Amino acid sequence: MEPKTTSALLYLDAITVSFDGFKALNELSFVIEPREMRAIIGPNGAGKTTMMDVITGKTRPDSGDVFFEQGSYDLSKLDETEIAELGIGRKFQKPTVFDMHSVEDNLLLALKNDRSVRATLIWENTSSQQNRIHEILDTIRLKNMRSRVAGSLSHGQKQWLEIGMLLAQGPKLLLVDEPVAGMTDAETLQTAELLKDINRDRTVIVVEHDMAFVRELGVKVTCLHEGSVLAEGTIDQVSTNDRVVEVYLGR
Amino acid sequence: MSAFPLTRLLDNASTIFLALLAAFAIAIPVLNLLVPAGSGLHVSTYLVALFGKYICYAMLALSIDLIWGYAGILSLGHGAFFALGGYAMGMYLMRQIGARGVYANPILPDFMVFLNWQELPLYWYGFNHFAYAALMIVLVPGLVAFVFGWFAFRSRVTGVYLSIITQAMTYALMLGFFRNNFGFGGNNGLTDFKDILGFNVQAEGTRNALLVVSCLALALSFLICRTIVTSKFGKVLVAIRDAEARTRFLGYRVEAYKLFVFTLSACMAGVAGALYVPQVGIINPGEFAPANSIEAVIWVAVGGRGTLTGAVLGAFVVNYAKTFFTSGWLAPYWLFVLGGLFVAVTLLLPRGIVGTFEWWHERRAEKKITALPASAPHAAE
Amino acid sequence: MLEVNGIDLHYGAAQALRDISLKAEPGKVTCVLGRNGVGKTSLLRAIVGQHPVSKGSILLGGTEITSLPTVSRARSGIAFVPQGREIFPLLTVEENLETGFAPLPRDERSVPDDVFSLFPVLSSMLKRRGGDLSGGQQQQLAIGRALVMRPKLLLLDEPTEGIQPSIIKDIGRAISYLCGLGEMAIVLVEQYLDFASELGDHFAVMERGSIVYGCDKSTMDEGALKRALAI
Amino acid sequence: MVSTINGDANVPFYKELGNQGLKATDIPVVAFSVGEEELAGLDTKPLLGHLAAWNYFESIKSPGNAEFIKKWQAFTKNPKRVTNDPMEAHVIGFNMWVKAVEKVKSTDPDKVIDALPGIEAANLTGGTSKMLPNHHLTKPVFIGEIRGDGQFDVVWKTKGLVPGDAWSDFLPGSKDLEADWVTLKCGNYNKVTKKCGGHAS
Amino acid sequence: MRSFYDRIVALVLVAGILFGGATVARAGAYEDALAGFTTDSFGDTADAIDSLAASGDPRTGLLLEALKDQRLLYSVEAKKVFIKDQSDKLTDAATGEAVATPPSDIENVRLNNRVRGMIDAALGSLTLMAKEPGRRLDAAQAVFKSRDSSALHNVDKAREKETDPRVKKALTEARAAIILYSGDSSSPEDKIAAIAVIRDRGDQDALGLVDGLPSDLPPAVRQAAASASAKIQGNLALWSAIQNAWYGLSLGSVLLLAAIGLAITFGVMGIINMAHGEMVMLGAYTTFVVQEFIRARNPTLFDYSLVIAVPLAFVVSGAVGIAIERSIIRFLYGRPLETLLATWGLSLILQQAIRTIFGPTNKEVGNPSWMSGAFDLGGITITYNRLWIICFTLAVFVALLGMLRFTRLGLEMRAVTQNRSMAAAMGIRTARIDALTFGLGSGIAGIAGVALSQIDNVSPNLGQGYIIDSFMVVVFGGVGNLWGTLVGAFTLGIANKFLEPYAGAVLGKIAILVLIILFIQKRPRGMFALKGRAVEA
Repeated sequence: MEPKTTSALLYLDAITVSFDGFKALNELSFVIEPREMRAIIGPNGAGKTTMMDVITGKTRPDSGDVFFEQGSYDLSKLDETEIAELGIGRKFQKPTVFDMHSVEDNLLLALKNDRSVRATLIWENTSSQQNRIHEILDTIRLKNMRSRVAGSLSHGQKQWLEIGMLLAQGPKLLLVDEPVAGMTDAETLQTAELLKDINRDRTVIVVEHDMAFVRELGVKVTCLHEGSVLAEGTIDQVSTNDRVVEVYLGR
Repeated sequence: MSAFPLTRLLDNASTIFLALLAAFAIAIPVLNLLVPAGSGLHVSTYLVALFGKYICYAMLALSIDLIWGYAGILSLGHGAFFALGGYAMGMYLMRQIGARGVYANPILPDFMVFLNWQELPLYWYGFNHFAYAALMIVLVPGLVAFVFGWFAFRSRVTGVYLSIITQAMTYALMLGFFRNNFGFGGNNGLTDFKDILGFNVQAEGTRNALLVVSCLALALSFLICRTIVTSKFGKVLVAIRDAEARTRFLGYRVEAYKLFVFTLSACMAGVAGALYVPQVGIINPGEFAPANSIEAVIWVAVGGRGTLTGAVLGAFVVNYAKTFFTSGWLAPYWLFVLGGLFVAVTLLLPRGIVGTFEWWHERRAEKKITALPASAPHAAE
Repeated sequence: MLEVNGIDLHYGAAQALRDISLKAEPGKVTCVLGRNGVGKTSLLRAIVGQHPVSKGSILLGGTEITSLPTVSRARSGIAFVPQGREIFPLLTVEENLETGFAPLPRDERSVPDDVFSLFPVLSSMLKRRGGDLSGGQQQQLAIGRALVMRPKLLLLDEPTEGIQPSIIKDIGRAISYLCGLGEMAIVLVEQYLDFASELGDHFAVMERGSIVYGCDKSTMDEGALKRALAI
Repeated sequence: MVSTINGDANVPFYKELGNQGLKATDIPVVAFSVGEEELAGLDTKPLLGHLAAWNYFESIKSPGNAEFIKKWQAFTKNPKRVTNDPMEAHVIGFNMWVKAVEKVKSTDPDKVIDALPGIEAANLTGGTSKMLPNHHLTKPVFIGEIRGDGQFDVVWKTKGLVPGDAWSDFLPGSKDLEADWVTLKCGNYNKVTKKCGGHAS
Repeated sequence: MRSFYDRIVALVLVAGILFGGATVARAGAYEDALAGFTTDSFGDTADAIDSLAASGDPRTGLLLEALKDQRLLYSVEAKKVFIKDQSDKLTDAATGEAVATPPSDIENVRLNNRVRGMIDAALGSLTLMAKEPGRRLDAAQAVFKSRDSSALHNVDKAREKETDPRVKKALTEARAAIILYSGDSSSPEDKIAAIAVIRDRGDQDALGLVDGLPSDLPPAVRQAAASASAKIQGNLALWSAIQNAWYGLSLGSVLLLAAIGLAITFGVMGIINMAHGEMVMLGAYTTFVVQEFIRARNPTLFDYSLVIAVPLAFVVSGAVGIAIERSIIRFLYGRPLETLLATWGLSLILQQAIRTIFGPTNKEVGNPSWMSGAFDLGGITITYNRLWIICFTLAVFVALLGMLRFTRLGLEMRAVTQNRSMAAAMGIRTARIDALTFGLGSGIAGIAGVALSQIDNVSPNLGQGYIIDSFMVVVFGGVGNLWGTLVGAFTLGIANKFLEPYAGAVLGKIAILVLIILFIQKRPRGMFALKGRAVEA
């Protein structure tokens, strides 16, 4: 892989993805600096989810570059596992947890650890692992649910559990897809706080529709439209951008 | 937390199962060898061989349960690994015949003499040594599974597609082993065995010893499976079964996990096949028939997939039923029964016998808890 | 047109609806409001027949439909625009619309002109596959598809969710047009008050599976409504 | 054309043969393993005159055969059910086994095997077959032509019973070999090297 | 053996021409010859045919036709021979009088290949100048095979009068064959000209003729023969490739036929129906029952048996399919692996049921006359049954495609398979559509069974032989795509037939299986997988 000289943690350049002639991403380019938090907004079908798929290796771009960690890794040549091991974690739009496992085991599986077959075979539970799981259970408020099977949690609880799994994974870059869907206002605020907290030592990309939540985060906003960047800036700059108003907010 | 090995390995059901197996392994030889033939308690040598066969089937069921019940890989070609192990054992037994064959050739098995072969093919070398054969019993199925799995899992062939190509695999092997020029006895397979490790395979003592060895192998396989499913590895397997993509995004190399467990399961099936062959006295390409593999899957389904004891129980129940039906005037109806079993279990008893029992047990326990007033209602949407 | 009388609904042991009663009249929009997870979708599923109720009754035009299966309810005049649109992805837009012919007698099988005048974008995409449409276009198609059935009762589950504001306006216009025709009763399930309050004639706010506040447009007290929604 | 096809695969083969218009008068097919049972699934009119070599045909007239056919059809409750050579072979084989068991008064396989050579049993074509020291039988050989009704017409037969030979007297690899389980106790005795065990040893 | 037959044929032919043409028929020769048929000896029968052919009696043709069709009977006691006509009436062969009460020991005159060959030859010789061109053609071909020089004169005479181009060509070739092998009576130029004629014929027989020439011929002739041989071989190689392609198409159509129903149940509905093969089997048994019924009641309808069987098989298999869907599969939607097991169980039950009812043996299913036989197309022989099966398969495919695309039922089927609960909410009777879709797939499998009964053995195991192949075709072609199934079936069929000459049938099959397994690794969704957002939405 060719090293790329960039200071960016994540560097996307002219990414194009098409399905049967339909361009989901069209020459999409943007960069995320280390320790940055970025909110991505845009109407449905703007390519937000496809963009996440490209970064996490689920979809290979037809053309364009995706580099991670100051250009040292070409993500378009790696698969999901390798990318996850590099330190990119993802929360899905629809919460996906392991339904048959307990809440605790879900976190245990996510916990940063050796992921090799050998390691999991000879694995033993340690108190430091237990402590970390306890901490996370506290943070995501599922402490008294720890031995329940995840399948029996409510929608909101699953959202939190998935965020908890992201925390346990301890990635450098978090991709968070619609984290507050189905949450109360208070929960939404707490989630914003939590993400800000995480952002202290990690880089975060949040995709969200909820403008109040985006405003609450108070970070740089990228608006996507038809697979490319339409506008970038603060929430105020973006929401007053003429083209954004035209296509996104309506006349 | 560090009281890991035994308590984690042996829950109640496992302990009961191992105790029963041990009792079985002791009781049958005693009742066969020490109780006189006239006594009502006497177990005939025919039954000893029959039970030995069941134990081998149970091991095959266990190996299928490990990948299907826990990792969600439904192999419709596991009989192939069973047969490969069987052939490896058969080759050893053939070489043990030596000059006692019909054509009295000390090197070449009868069928090769018959086909006018001049010398032993290279791949038959070494099978006169038991240790080598034992190695091959594990290695050959393992290697085939590894190569097959490496291709299949790497390209993420899953679900029914995987099932269909495993079926194609065993079918292709069957066609191959039917050919005389493959050097495995063609249509007739390998048979006419005389000795195993110097003991006459027909002798009562040997038969009992084989039964005990089979029980030991089953117990060992059971413990290996328990170790795996109770480890973190086992949790990862279940995670893969329920949400493969998610597991991958967590950074687990899903194909490596599947490959490991698939290969291990194939080795286990191979050992089962190897123990099966001296007890039934023949191995032929019919063992590769896709129908055999599918039948083995139903044992697991009947017993309860995802429960190791269920797999063993299923193998016993279905095969006992088969013996019962096919050895009398009911014989024409056996296929109706077997077919009905497939339909009934999937429709009415999807968790299988043990699974249903466990579920019912848990439900009762749960009810006791929910009977307490505390629990607040939560809307599920 | 629609009368829901004291229904309960359970998912296994969990109770999702408690003694819900609701009415919808032709030419009127009944809005069901509430945050996510309070049981709004469960209520619609009960009306459509996708999940059985454990108590109470549901009447359509005076006829009891409580125990009818989904298909029969659709055939007796209930059209449903579900959350997440649920367009048939591999059918073309035209074929998606034509699925709505099922309850109609053979000679009435045509797409009403209204559908194309309300959502002109559909007429230019008739041969495209439904799955290839954008979310907003799919939402319009889902509503159009429901209108093909000539329903007596139209159920809309969060039609604005994840949709760009310009299309939300189009959808709002469509709902008030349909309401103005005075032929069908409309039940609109919404999370956002702004959209609902513009269109609604009756309002019901749900919380934990029950209706905690109800009012008409005329008697509406916005403060009370907001309070009921906020908790 | 010599066909060594075995079993059900004969059916598609003969169907194709009939349709390709290869008449027996042009290229007769001689099969070693097609019998009445296989032909029962075929319209044999296009196959008139193709040949099969067997030790028995259902159409052979003998009291024993007539009785066997009657019993077999009664047993299968199917008046159209046909008989064939392998069935006859089993009849002879079973009767011989019974005689051998009566002779040694034991069902121990080894003893029965030793008693078998020399045992005689009636075959269904009117003769008496005998077990030879090489464990093969004496049997008549017939060549039959396929008839329109799925049966065979015997067009050639040996004068008497033919003793079965374990090894071909003509093939280079086996012409020196001989099987004799009575005096030599050997399945592949080499008459040239005077050794048991065959050419490979 | 071969040349022996040929000589006899030629002899009889010549005799026939010589004496048949003559007007003086020896009185009583015909009646004398009849005695030869009453001894139940092939030798006597052969002699009798010889004498009959020589007798020149006009009744000979009728008698030989009867003999050929096994309508000639004899009585040892009465020393008489009888001809049975089409309506089973007996006439005395000698007197031509009708016989009301035949003797009790009446038996068929038996035939063997030698006798049959003689009949053909004798009939042929009688008909070299016959009215029907087909019979003249047979006669000319008999001469070509015998290449007996004494027939040359008659062939020449016949050739002059001949107007039918095909017969004329056959006579020209027969003449060339005679000249080529006529010792030294013809000049090298004649022989070279003859070689040219044979070369243009270009088939295996021609190759045999030019390659089998004696080595003592003049160099110019030998050279011409060598170059003709090379040309014919080149020609044959080309035709053998075409032949392989044809076999491939034929196998492909069988695969497609077996898989097309599965493309509906598995490809469209996602149901793993392991009893699919048994639906095919039911169709084949329906054909058998229809034919049995026709044979018993009205044999003249036999040619229509398949036309009757096709809709019946569709109904039978379709009805069984609907019953299976309603009673089992509908409880298992969304659980493909369980469906697989349950339908496997069903396949065992269906097989055993058929075995119980019809017995384990093969059942005879005949080819109607329009599906029997073959015709030559250039250097290959095309059998009617294979040709019809290809046409039939394509017709079924097109009908199915049209049905799914243009009918209301087709639209509802597609809607239900894509989103069952939404379809229900649209008022589509999903349960009915599920059952009908499954019934359609099963019914098509039944139709396939009708066609397959024409080439395969009809036994309870019939379906088992197709199930793995069918799944391979559907998976290889791409699930959910009928066109993929079409291309997949023909690709596999042709690949199989081109591998066979190198690898043999079994190894070829193994190779195909391994190749498919490897292919699925590369493209897990098959050749024509549906792509795009539409699939994932």
